[in-house]
Amino acid sequence: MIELVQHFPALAIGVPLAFAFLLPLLKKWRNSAVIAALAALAVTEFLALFILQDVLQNGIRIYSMGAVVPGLATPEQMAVPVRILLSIDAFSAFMGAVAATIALLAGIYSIHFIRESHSKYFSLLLLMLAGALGLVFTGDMFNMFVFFEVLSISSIGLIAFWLHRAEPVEAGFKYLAISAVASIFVLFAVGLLYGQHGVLNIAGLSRSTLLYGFAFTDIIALALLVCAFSMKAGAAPMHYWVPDAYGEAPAAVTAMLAVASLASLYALFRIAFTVFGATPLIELVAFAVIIFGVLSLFLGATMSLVQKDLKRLIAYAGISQTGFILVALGVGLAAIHNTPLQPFGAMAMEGGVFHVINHAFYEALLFLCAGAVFLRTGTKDLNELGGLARRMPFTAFFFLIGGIAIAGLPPSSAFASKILIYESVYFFNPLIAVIALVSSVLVVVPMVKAFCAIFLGPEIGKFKKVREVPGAMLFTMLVLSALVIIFGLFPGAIVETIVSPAVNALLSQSAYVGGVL
Amino acid sequence: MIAVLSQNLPFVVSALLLLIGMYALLFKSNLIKMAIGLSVMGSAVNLFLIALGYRQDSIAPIFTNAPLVGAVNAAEMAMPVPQALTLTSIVISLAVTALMLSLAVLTFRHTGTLDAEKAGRLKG
Amino acid sequence: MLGLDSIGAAAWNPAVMALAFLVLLLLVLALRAFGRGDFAKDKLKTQPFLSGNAPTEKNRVRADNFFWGFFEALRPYYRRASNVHSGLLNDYIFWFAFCLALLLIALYAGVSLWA
Amino acid sequence: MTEEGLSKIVRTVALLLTAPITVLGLYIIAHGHLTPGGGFQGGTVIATAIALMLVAFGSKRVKKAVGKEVLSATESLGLIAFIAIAFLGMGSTFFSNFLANAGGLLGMSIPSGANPGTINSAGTIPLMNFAVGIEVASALSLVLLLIYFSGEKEGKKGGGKK
Repeated sequence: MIELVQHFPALAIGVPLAFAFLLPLLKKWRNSAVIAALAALAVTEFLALFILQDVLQNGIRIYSMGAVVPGLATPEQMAVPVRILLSIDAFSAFMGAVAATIALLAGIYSIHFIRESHSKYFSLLLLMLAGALGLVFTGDMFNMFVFFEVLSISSIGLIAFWLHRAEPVEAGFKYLAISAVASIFVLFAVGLLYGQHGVLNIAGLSRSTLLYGFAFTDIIALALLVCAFSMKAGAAPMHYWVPDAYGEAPAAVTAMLAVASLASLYALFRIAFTVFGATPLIELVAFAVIIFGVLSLFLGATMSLVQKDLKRLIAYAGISQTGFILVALGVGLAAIHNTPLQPFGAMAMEGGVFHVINHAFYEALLFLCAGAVFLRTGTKDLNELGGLARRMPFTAFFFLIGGIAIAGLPPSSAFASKILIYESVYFFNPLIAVIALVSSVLVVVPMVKAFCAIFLGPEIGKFKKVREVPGAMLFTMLVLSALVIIFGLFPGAIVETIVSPAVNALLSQSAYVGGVL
Repeated sequence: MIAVLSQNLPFVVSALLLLIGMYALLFKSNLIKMAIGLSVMGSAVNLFLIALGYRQDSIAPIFTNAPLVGAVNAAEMAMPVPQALTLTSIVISLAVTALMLSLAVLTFRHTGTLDAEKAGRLKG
Repeated sequence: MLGLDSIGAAAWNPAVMALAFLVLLLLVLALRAFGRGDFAKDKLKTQPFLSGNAPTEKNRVRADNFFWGFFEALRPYYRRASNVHSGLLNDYIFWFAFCLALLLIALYAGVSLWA
Repeated sequence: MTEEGLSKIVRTVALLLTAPITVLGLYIIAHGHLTPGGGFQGGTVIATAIALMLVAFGSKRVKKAVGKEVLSATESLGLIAFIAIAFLGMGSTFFSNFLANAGGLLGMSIPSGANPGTINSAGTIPLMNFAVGIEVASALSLVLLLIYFSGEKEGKKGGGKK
């Protein structure tokens, strides 16, 4: 068992990848394809949770692809790592666990939600999971680019899954162009960093900036990386693709797309904190990130109010929640060289990282509820819906929990993370805290609107025969609501066990370098 | 100025190619032209990476051509890593182009136009 | 274990909140108990009331009409914000290029001023 | 493009050229570890043979000769072979080159110094090259076929992952 544990990082990426390639062969046998896909998702979830537990106990785990021993980062006579390296610290393992959990739930939900070409759908879903896990587990800039691209391309296949309508195709095209532009600039930045520092390894780059500071090319590379990853994370004012893509993708895919955005955020902060954390350059980046965050908060919350399409409404509300994460981690980034502010920065980051997991859960929950409504009624238009609480009581209840969570009301988990953000950001700059608070209140409004429009009101004739969705779909929503409520009731325990280690992993650049090299 | 430009000609060209690609993406509303713009941008990055790995008077980075350890005046090799990056990037840009063209074809079939302004339905 | 460690600005303890919720619930139930038990059961007064008429399928508040006054007051802002989201890919790319240019200039200027 | 394809001269020459193109592709794949080239490049060359056939013979006959199902299956098989070889290295690590310098098939060690190299070396790399070659050849042919047919009915598939 001890030996196998060493291989878990590679297996967590390899298993979904292998099954993604296997599924097209099972096209003829629908049930076996679904079972194989769910088995792969479950195994990956187990691996990701095990890695999280292992990393929390034993510190950074590295895996050198193709080496004689998994832990061999730098071969003999070499000063820098030459192989592709997976390096998993607490923050990576945290993100990996979130991604695997959402993917498993999305997979279970999709059994009934997707009616045709199961093998293609699950193959792409597994590929997406492999991309997300690779993106968060990798310790190599170029490998990060490759997995970023795998994630994007498989997402496009899923966004444009329903080809018989024009809108998903348009959304897919937009998402494809956006992610291609982002990845081209990422690759440019990777080239610049390689030319400047001579290594592609994140820990190697980090050591190089610790020793020699930054150069002119680093400024360009950092600006390119920050902009590209912010755009893929859906930060305003580069958020316009988000409602388009989220609105048109199948519901379970949208939950995974939210995870993909969070993985982009991971990449952004991994680079900002771990590679350039020691340079004075980082404070300027922090201000840029905070500005992106404040804009996202405000634009997302206000634009969410006027949406007529249910999924676009949730997508806009989600943008404002991404703003919370950006603001919190941006404040942490700004406080990194400012000794009196450091405790507040660390606390803001705790709130931000806690909000990452909460955001993934309630955003997924809301999108899954929206998908349930869409499955039974065939429409996402809020003006046409109404009175569904009589027919779909469970979905209504879960939607209510999701709405409470996204609005940041107690007892949901988002309340705990948001209060951490408010009170620490208040010490950094009261105005930002006020904007965050106001936009959080504003998000209540679209949720009330959506809930009333879909579930309350008189019964509508054409929805008289609507039934509750199948048990498997309800089960996934139940799990997510339970997680949201449990995390809200025991926030202290969650923050202590998984969030604080992740924050410490982000903050201590030298520990990362020491752990990997 | 001229000397700097001529010494760094590949990088200048790659920046120009990048700008051309951006121009297509910013100002052309035809979906195929956008795909062309993205391809040009991908080529710009490839050129940049190849130029990055080049050393003057260097030999190809092949294992059996490597000079013996400790050889005097051994010719330096070009850096192999950027070339590997370029190959991967070419593969990825091929996949992106193929997907983009097929989505453009699908858009045309649904809406009867390749003009993004006329085909667009998602806004607001 | 239950509460979050606080830095003095606020605190959140789910146990206290749950207790407060229970107390409030008891208060509400107590207030309700003061009422008359025989008051208009199964009559119109227990049904939801909306603008004089019971809502029907034809005559109900649609999603567009929620918070009508709010949107009416903020109409200029919403008109502008909706126009910015034109749905054109060119504009999406433009915002990326715009942010990238600003960030490059800001970083370069900041570093130059620093040195 | 008419259904019958181009003229008889073009069709004959295309048919004649297909064999050398395929052989060249295989050569590029097989020598991937010694000379510039490898699985992706060789696979692309093989797929150009399909492109040539499409242009010369028109869509119907090519569709009859190489089915979509077959190409899709071989694509998956190539990818599975690739990842299976990676998993076989799990004795030491994922992607570990367990055949190199081990003697026997593909396990010859290469002498240092200037020499043309031997094809019987590099361990799992040639095998992976072949896996990638099969995958890319079928995926790219599939993409070409689908884009070519897209005027008729459904067609879209993300090909060429790596």
